Amino acid sequence: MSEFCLEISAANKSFPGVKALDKASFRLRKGSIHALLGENGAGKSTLIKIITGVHKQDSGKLFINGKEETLNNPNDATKFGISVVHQERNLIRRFSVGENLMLNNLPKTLLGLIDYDEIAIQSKKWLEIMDLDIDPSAVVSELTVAKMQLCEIAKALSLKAKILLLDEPTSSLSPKEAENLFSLLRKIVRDEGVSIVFVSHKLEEVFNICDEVTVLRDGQNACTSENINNLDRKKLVRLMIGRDEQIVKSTRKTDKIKDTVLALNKVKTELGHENINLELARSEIMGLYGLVGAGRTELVKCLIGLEKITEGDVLINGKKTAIDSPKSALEKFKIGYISEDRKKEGLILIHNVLDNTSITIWSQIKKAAGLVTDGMIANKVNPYIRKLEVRTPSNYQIISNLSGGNQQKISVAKWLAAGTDVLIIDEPTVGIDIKTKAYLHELIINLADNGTSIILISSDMPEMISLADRIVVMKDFKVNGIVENDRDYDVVSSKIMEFIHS
Amino acid sequence: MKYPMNKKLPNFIFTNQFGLLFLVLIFIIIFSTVTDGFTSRFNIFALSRVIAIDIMIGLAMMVVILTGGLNLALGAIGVCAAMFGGWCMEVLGIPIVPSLLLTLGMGSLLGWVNGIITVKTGVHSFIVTLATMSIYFGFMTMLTEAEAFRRLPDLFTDFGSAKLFNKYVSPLLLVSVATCFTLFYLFRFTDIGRKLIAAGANPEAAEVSGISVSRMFIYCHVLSGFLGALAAILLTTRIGAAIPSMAGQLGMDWLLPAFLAPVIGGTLLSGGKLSVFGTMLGAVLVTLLTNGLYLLDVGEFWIRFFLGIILLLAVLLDRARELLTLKNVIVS
Amino acid sequence: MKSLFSIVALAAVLLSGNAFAGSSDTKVALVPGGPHPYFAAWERAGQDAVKDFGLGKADYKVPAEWDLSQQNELIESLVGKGYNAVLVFPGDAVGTNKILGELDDAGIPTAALAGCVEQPTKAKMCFGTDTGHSAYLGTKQLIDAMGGKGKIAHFTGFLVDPNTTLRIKAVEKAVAEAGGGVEIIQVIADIDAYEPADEKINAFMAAQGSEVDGIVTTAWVPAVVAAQALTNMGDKRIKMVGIDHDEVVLTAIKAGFVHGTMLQNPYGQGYIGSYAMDKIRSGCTFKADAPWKSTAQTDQFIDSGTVFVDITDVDTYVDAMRGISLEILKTFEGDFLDC
Amino acid sequence: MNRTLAAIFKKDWFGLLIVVLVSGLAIAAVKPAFLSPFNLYVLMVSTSYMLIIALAQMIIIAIGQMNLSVGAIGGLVAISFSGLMEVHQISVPVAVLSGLVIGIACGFLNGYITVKSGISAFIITLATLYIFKGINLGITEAEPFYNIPENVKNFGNAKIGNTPIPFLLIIPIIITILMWVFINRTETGRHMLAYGNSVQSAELMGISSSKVVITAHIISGFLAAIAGMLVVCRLQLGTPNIGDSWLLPSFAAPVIGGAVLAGGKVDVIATALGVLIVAIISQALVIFKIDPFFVQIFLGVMILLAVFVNRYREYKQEVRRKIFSSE
Repeated sequence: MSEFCLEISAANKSFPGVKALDKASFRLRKGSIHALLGENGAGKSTLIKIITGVHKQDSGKLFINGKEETLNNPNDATKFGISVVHQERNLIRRFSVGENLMLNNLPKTLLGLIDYDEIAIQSKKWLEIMDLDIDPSAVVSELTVAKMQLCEIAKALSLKAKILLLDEPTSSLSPKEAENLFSLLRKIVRDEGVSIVFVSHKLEEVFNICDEVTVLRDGQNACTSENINNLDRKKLVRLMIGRDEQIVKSTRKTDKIKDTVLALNKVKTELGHENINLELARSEIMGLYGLVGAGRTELVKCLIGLEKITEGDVLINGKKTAIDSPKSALEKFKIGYISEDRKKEGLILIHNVLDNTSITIWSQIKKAAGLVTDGMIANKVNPYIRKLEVRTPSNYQIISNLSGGNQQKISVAKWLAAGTDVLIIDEPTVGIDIKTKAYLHELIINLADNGTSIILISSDMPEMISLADRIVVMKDFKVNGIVENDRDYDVVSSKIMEFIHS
Repeated sequence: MKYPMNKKLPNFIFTNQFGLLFLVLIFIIIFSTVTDGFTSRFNIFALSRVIAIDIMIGLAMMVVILTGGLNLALGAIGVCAAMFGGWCMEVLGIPIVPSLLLTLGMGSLLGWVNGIITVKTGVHSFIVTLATMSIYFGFMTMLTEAEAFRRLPDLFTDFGSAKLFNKYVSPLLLVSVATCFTLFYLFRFTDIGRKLIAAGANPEAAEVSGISVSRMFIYCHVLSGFLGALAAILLTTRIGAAIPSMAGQLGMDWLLPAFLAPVIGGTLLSGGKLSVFGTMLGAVLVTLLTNGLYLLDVGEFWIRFFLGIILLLAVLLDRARELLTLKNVIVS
Repeated sequence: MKSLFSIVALAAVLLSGNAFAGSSDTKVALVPGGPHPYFAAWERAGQDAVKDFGLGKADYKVPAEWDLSQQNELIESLVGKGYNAVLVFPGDAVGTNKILGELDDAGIPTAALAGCVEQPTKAKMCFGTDTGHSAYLGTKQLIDAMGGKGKIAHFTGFLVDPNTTLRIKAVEKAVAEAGGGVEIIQVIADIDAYEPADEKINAFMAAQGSEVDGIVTTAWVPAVVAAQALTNMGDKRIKMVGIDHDEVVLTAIKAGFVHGTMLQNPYGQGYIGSYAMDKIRSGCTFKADAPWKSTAQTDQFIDSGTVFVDITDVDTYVDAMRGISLEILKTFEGDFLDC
Repeated sequence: MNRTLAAIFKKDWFGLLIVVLVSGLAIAAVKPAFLSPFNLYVLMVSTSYMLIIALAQMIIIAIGQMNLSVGAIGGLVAISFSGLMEVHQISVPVAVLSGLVIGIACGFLNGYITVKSGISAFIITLATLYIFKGINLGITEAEPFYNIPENVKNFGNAKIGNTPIPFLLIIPIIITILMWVFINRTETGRHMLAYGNSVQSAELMGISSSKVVITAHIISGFLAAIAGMLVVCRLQLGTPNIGDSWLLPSFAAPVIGGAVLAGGKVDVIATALGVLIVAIISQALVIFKIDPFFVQIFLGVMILLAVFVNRYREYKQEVRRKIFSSE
């Protein structure tokens, strides 16, 4: 038996048009947490797909516990105890937690029928390992996202997983939940003899829990199984992007912020927000910070008219107004919302770059008889597409063929094109590689400097502190406190934490 | 129009319309060589008229499929509108043009009802229109007692048998083709058209992007009703009377052409992607095949069988084309 | 199938009876409304007509579906193929007129067969059964069988078919004439498909079976299902008059569960119809003073014979039919045609 | 105890059960004839095959697809079944068996093409609908088969002892129970629902799409076949028209039973009650001599009502889901 439970040597994989992997190698030491890093499009996801048997490498070997194996489909991978927890939630929402955990090998009675009591018993065991206090018969759709995540890991364990791949596991978790997750990961590595491949864009996390690091760049190894102690953030970033990272440090003067453009006054919503009071000034960046389920996204959704505001006033430029739909939010009040959920609410994946970027401006630019030609659109949006350096072969490229980073740029571009006064930006950099992330940060600051007021929702504390002028801390659908951001990380972050736990 | 459309011409080869055009030509060649009378003036004229109506029916369904829904009540709407129009002309003695406008209005109204119910309840339009189909048709039979309106103005009914271009083509076909171009303009070159498509493709995203999706969906149903009424008008001029059975029991005889044309034409059943000219070609293909099979003497009882087989081949072929073209897509 | 044999027999008789000479280029298409057993006899009738009257062709062509547009498409394609005379069971009593007119313009004679089109029409004649009249006669028979009094139920077909309305009216007429003794307690329509017919008719039997004394059915499917229902119930009290020659109905008559049925004459329709078309193409015209019958729909109607058959003559109905067919054929040219 | 009660209230079928009982009693109150043995018999007969037809559609709805060819399969089996017995004098059991085989084959064809081509089942079954019906007409040339063996006919009419319960109902009851077990208590069944809930998730969990889809379509074909043969037993003749009128009721019952067309949510008991409701309604229409013109409207309105009710029950749940699922 070798010391590596999983080993890939000199794997090549190309798709029509691109060489996704170029002699990439990867070694996972038994009982270790191994970070797999790289910019989007560096080949991470391809490597993962090979490990999980979704794709087959064109050439190169794959060893499991030192034995060479071939994985023809995900089931093979599962047989070898490899299982993956994806970025998207992959539970059956209408099924019970227990059934989800057991779905691949449902316990049966003598008659070969499903034994639900047994399901409860067995699944309970795995839930306990994850310190999850949920009734196995609870329906998944009623869990919080964080709990769903833990359930997925529990499910992986229930499959006797010895090799666990976590793809951006914390992308929708609050720091606290993330920390809780990490301690659990350490625990299962220790107690269950599991080895973990950890994919993330948040380097803090990598330094937090990983033992070894493999970095891919353009399909090749920038480093292989490097011990974490020999690395620091700077080195790691250079390995990933091939140059040093420019850290955005906002030097904005908050004093020039004056007149209020948007104000919430004792607002109560259908979704359960209580007594929300907020003021947003022109060219201010207001951060909304809070744990999952604190009601931040819900609040802005009520604000733009997707959900109902039941009591209280919304004042825009001092005038009392009722926003009944995103349509009026955009057309009457010039308020825009960049959703956290790119695929669902952000973009139309089956449509092309041009249509996605221009969706917000058709009514603006139409001529007589509603005439809107591609030409007219291109004139309007091309500047923004260029400004954001969207990498696409043509304006007619279908969005789903673009990389995550470029997709995110498009979902931002369409709101820049709309030229809104107030822009609500929800988790702008989740799952975005460092280069694009830095770029988007600069962009947000420029926007604000040029007079746009911005509401920024982010669970990424450093991001929040480097961008926001004021940070509103929410908890349980209420505003717990507001922190003036003097850009001193330690001070501000501890203030925020106080409000969260108060 | 395949939407979203790629400007580069070579890609036209990979579009659904090209495949259809190809098939249509192939079958025309086959039929005109192996059957007698396919190219006869009478046959071509007859074809042009059937095609005209099937195109219109196809378009009427297409605009609802765009929303990812279906309109089972299409036939019922058509018949109701036609009967209403016939009543206007025969009983009320309203002149032709206003009567036709009223007919179209009735169609749109019934479509609007479908839309409202679908949007307000959020129930899949399949079920909603399944119900309204029975309701509309029931009311129609009840009010008309299944009596046809046959004393329509000659000017109106003659239109259906008028012959153009050296007696080869029916004016009905011109109406349908004109409608195609209008719809093409709507969906390709107007803000409202683009919004309709966006709303159909991804309602959530469209809503967040400031499009009133429910309004768009209602528009689609209204448009469907309107086109359904238009198809019914064409059919009325063609059979010279407004009769309750013109679309069969519950108007369900329309459903097959209604689905075949858009589906073969490359309209996505999940919504957000349509092809006006594809639908047109789809209608042409299906009508061509029926006609050809009748001429081929395959034995009438087997015609359905062969239609089914060919339909299957057509969609499989189209699927193959898609997979082929997917290969030129960049992976990233 | 028994019915087929009987038709063969009938054909033979007709053959021996009349030998018509001469051959022509007439290509007749016999087009039913859709796939339906009623029309099966037309195929044989056409073939015989070709043999006996020396037609070029007389083919039985069935639309793929019971649907007016399908029928029109078929007819148009047939014309394209060179058929020059069309006998058609109108897919719709009104809607079919347009295409008949167009065929007429193209110099193709047409006639409505088995059912009529409403006037004004370009059809040379309507040769078949006066649907209204046969419903009327059937009801009369039923009322007699019931001894002139009692409660009647009427089962019929698609409401959207104008003939259905005619039938309902005809039944009402017959009942009205019977005076106060008879009343219609229920009309069940829209049961041209077997499953709903079975459900509705049996539901009726369950609810009203004890009250109702007679049943008249004026469409094929209801007749079959109702006959079946009575047979299953073993009920001989309720008198029933059916329509057409479906075996289920005939057997039920023999067994005494059904009082009788109104038979039509599909073979004669196809046979004589083809003959007439040929004559017309060879230059004959209908006399001005032809002994037309007139019906609710048309006044150019020739009765192809409607016979009421009950237990006494159910086995010999073929002969009865033959008799009528021969009658019509003998006198047809003399009475109707100018040649 | 309270929890189980609450659970029952939540069930889709509970409301329907109330509807059935109330409407049944109401009709009986006005027309006692409604509860007469013969009427109950008729009610159960029409329920019997409609039940199977509805289940044949339901299983496909469960995986988020539609099967437009249910009726065509039923019809094809019906005429093959009776044709084999009449024309080829094949013994009843063999005829039944071959009927089932044909049904399964048709279902397999639907499933296989759907999976392999990746085209929506709606289109595939639309095409096969034509193919199956075409074969049917091609064989029969629209002529029914009449000579059904006596024992088959008897089976279609017999009652159990002197109860009003028709023999015809036995098979549907058994099948309904089996279907309930299959959907709720077997791995394949659960996998189907999982697939209906989310194709992507199901595949990531290693559930094989082709297995699920093909199995579902095979079951659908199998059930359609049984329904077709039951109708033959009932009508005592094999007519090509069998199945023509199945499509709408096959959807109506599951939908009234709260099935979600997008897939992943079906309820066997609720579907069965849905069938019963439709049957009761159409009987009531006859019993109360409702003007035939009204019948269509009535059915339409009923489907709408059912839908509204289901929506209302889901509404509050959704608001809660909104709060949790986002962010």
